[in-house]
Amino acid sequence: MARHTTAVTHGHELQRTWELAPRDVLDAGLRWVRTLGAGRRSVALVALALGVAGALALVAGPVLSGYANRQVWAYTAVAFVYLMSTAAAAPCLSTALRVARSHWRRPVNRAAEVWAVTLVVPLVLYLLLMGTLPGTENRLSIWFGWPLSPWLWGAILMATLAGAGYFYLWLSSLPDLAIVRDQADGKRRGLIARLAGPWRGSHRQWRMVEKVVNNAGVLYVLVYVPTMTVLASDFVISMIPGYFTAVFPAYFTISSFEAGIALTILTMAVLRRWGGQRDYLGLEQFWALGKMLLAFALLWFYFWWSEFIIFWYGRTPREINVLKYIMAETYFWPFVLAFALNFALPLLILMWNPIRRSIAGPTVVAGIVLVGNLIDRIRLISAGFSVPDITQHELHEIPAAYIPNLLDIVILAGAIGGAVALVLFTFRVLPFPSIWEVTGGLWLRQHLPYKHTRVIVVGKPE
Amino acid sequence: MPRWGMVIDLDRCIGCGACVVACQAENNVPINTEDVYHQRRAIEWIRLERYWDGEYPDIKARYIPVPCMHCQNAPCEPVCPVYATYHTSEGINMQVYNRCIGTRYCSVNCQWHVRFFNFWEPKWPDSLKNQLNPNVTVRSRGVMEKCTFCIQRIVKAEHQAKLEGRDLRADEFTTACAQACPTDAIVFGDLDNPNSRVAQLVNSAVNERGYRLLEDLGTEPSVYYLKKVDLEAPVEEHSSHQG
Amino acid sequence: MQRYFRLVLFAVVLLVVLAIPVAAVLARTYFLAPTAQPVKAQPIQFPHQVHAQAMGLDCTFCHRGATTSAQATIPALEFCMNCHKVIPWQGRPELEKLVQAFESGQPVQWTKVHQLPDHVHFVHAVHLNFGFQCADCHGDVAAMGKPGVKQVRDLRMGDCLTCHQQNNARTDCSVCHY
Amino acid sequence: MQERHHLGEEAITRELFRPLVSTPAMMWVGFIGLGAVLAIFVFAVSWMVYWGLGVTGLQRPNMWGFMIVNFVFWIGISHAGVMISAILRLTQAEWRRPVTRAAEVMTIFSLMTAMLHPVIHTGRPWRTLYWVFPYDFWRNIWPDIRGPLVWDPSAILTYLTGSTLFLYTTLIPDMALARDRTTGWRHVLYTILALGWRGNERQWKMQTIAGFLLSGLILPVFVSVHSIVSWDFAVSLVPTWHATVFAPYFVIGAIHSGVSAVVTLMALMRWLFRFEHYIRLEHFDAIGRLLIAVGTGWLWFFLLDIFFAIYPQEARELEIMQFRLFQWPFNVFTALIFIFGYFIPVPIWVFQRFRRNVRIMFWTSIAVNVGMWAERYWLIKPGLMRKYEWTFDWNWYRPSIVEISIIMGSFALVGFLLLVFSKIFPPISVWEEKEGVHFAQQLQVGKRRVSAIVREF
Repeated sequence: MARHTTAVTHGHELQRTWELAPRDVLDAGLRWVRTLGAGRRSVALVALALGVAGALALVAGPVLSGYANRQVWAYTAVAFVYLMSTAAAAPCLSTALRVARSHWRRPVNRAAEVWAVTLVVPLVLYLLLMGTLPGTENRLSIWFGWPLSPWLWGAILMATLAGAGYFYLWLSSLPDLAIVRDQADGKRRGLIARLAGPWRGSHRQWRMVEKVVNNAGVLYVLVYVPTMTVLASDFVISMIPGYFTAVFPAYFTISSFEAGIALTILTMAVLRRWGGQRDYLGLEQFWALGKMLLAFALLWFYFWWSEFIIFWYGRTPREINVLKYIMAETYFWPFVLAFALNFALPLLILMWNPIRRSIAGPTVVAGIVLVGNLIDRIRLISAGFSVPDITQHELHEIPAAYIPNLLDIVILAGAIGGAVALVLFTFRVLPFPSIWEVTGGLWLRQHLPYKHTRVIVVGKPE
Repeated sequence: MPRWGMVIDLDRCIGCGACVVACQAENNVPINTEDVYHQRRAIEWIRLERYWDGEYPDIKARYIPVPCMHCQNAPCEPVCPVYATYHTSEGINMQVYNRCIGTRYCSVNCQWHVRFFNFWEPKWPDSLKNQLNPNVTVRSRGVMEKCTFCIQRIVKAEHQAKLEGRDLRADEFTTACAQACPTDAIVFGDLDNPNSRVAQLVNSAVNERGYRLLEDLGTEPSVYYLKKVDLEAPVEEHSSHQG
Repeated sequence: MQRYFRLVLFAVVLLVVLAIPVAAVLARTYFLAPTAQPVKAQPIQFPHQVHAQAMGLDCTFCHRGATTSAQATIPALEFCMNCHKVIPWQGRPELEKLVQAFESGQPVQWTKVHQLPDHVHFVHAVHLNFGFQCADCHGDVAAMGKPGVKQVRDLRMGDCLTCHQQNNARTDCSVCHY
Repeated sequence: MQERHHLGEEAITRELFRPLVSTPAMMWVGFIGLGAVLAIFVFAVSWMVYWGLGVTGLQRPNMWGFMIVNFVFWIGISHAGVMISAILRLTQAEWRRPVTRAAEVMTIFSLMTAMLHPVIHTGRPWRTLYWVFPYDFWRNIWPDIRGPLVWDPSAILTYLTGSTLFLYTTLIPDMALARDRTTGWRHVLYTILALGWRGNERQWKMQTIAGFLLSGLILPVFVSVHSIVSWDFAVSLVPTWHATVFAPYFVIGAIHSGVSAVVTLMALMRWLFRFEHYIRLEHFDAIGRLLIAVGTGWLWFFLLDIFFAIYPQEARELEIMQFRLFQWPFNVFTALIFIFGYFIPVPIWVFQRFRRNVRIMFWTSIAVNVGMWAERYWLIKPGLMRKYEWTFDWNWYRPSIVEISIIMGSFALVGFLLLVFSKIFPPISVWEEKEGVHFAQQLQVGKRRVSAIVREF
């Protein structure tokens, strides 16, 4: 049969991963932990400086001008939502790969999970933004007049999400933290020792971690999806009068997953190029994630279309006004860009298998998607934050578009810079790739002779 | 090109039902027996809805005749797979019986419930067969039917005008329901012709007591209602749709 | 030949399968076309040739409704008898039938040649008023002799629609169907 | 923990072809029982076409009834086939092997059954056919492509064609196998169907490529079909129907009910044909895990639909929502949906012990489909009964005996066709099963022997 004989025809780089000894994995993993290197350190410092500038801009602009003018806060909200749909979505990807028990995921997981470390940024931003969220009386919201809504409940969700994220990240890196504890020099020892806790690698501990990591990931996803649903409603749907749509939270979540995958691919590309992870992040990973990115680009279109067709076909004045506002007139160009960058370009590029099966192809598309997602979020949040009177039942006149000023841009860049800085400094503590997972995979793979060729055999333990 | 429309003055309507009877006679509408009513399958191109205003004993009966609204942006039209329901260039929402296959989607999507389905083959007693209007198709089982604004009268008037080489005159003919209305509550005519009564009523009444049913759906009905003037009632909010 | 047998067989099967819908459409056109129908038998073999061609009568001389109403109308027997009272009819079987019908007061059950369905409302007057000739739709009836009048024009909906489009007439469904 | 028995190729062939040559007593019971219901179905349909839709319980606001609900249900079931065979084929999930054939066949038969419903549900079905085939070009008028009822048959027929091709492609090697082992009329039939399959390298390559291509191509169709079915409702202005979420919501609901139906089928095949060596507990385990994810996704969309229907606080929408959540009989339906559709089966599936219990899997999968049927009814009917403010036009819908017979008959029809199919074609893909045996390996890891799978990379 044809499929057997084509066994080892492609993925030469990949072979390398599975021929490595655990010692090699350990060395690679500890490289950045031992020394970050001058270039990378300066990148981290620049990112940190951006983050500080952003924080200052946040204080200079929105915080000083207060909560009365919601529009000033638009880009703070954009930064918050953008981080929520990229950095916070990436760990969901790692959960999905874990649950599906795919073996190629092993080096990828850490690249996705590490973004959970930035959850503190959106959490802080959310706490700041809470003041701009109007109360739920006299206007539509999904909270139906619950006490202290939306502030308290949103904050609880955000805090739970951050907690779940940090817990997931900590748990999935626990065995590696112990390795770092045992291998690293004195300076960071105290912190890491405390993080690694009583991990000794006993049989019981291993059994527990293997069981709990999956569940922690599932828990994270189970918190993430309702959080995004609530955010979609609080920040967009209920801010645009007459925007009565049930699919938007799903669209918001799905497009976040798309951006999360893109972010992971980009992280992988950076680690491969500058992190010396060539042996671990090869064609197999990029190819598989490229397929997923393509699938989610198609889903982006599907969920957008589900909403659009209903509004367009219903053509009540309420629906037409909303369409004009967020798609057809006021935010026409942002919408077109978002459509092109989130769906059209990724589809046109990734539909070709040779492009999918390369390093550069998925990476470029990942960059495109990240930009597209940002534009999409800018479009939606600006639209939501620019309606003067949100107590009306439908849009009677279409508000003007909100044009960002320099301060807004600095806030946005600062939030992203701060997140990147956090991740870069995390690499000083966490090994990459995930040592325990990659070596664990090495045990389960063997090269066996098969008919006229040699094939890889993958163990599937329960 | 005329744009046909109708104004129904609820202040004049006494709920006599003459319009319903006239319509049945004019348009070969099947006879609704008691059985059919119990099955909720009665066909009335214009129907008289009665509702109560107030609480007993201080209660008043209100009537509202409901024909097809002939929406300019009709929800029933795009959902028909075979073009059996169709918008003419004169603003009439037409039903082409022969084209209809009876998916009943138009009726599902019609919020005024003015589209009717022939669940059974319509039957007339022999004595009534000769009263059928030869200018109107007799519908068979399995097709939708609805108010056509008495299209046969429109076509006839238009042909007459054409043969005489002139334009249509304002109000030179009217529909069966309007013709039969004893209080002149129903007015039919060309909304675009400033000389027609219906246009004058619409233009003068829009700001006062004119409204259209379920206007918020944005379907642009061609049937306008003039609100009841209740001298005893306290001043109340103007409501865009009947409640 | 043996080598290509399967390929040829495959091609033939494919062509046959693809040809089925085409054949069905063509068959529908042919067998259901009104012009394909044989000439209908009439109770009296009325010679249009004699009246319209030889005598030069105008169509509307007999079909009087054509210019003023929807129906072209077939003249009443009295109308025929205006002339045929004086024209000898003895020994001419067709005319005998006419006179017999007139005398017994029984109308002649003519067979309709141009059958439009009941849900189609065609108005002769408007079309003639616009400037059409009878022959545009009915063909040269005056030249139709012995077997009787035959439908020469398709007169299915597509035909009506095309003509309406060509003459900038309205093509709303409600023009004919109500 | 894969309970795989070592089976020779000959043994696999013999066992999987068993239903073709021997008929268990239960099968006769099935044929006769389903056939009887089918006879009632045929009678009911003829009765309805002869007398007209007056014999149903439909009336003015309730212009669509049981048949449309059942149509949506069967379309939903039909989504299992592609979900199982195409997606799992593309992702190379090993556990798909024993269920692909059954799932695909179920797709086709349930699609055909579903298609039947809207056709007999029209006022003049003969017109529908008369105008569609052969198309009367000389009328100079075309179907209105703005109408969802035109999108519907296009999508469904494409899906039907695609999945038939897909099934046939995967059937060819088995047909050749059967051709070589049969005589008489079966030999003739299988010879024609095998298309001269010899099992050489090139043919296998073509077959594999065709399988992958069709899997990929059918996926968009798969999504589009139920989306379009949902738009039948969502593009209308009926409150609670006019919801943007309908398309993905219907699709995931379809997968939920369809995959559950596959579980039902797996259990039945295991009992009826004694395929214990092929449909193993690990397969129930894997499909159970898939169902947890699908079911939870469905619940999310279900809640989105409810919450964001209440959210605009429009009187019409609230009225219907209140009606269908709290008023008899729709409160029972609500409970059925929640309990049978999610809160009984999914918590049970969480435990591996239960996932590996065929009896429990069978009954939970039945429960899901009871819940999902209720869900379709719950989604479609209340909106029509309480459409808009016209209180004088509110009305109940009571299905007549004719409609009930048609619903019962549709189940019998699918069951009967499945039984007939399994008498003529092997209900488990023989070649895929053999391929799976080749891919399965054992691996020594430390002291343990681990099941392993040969993967191409």
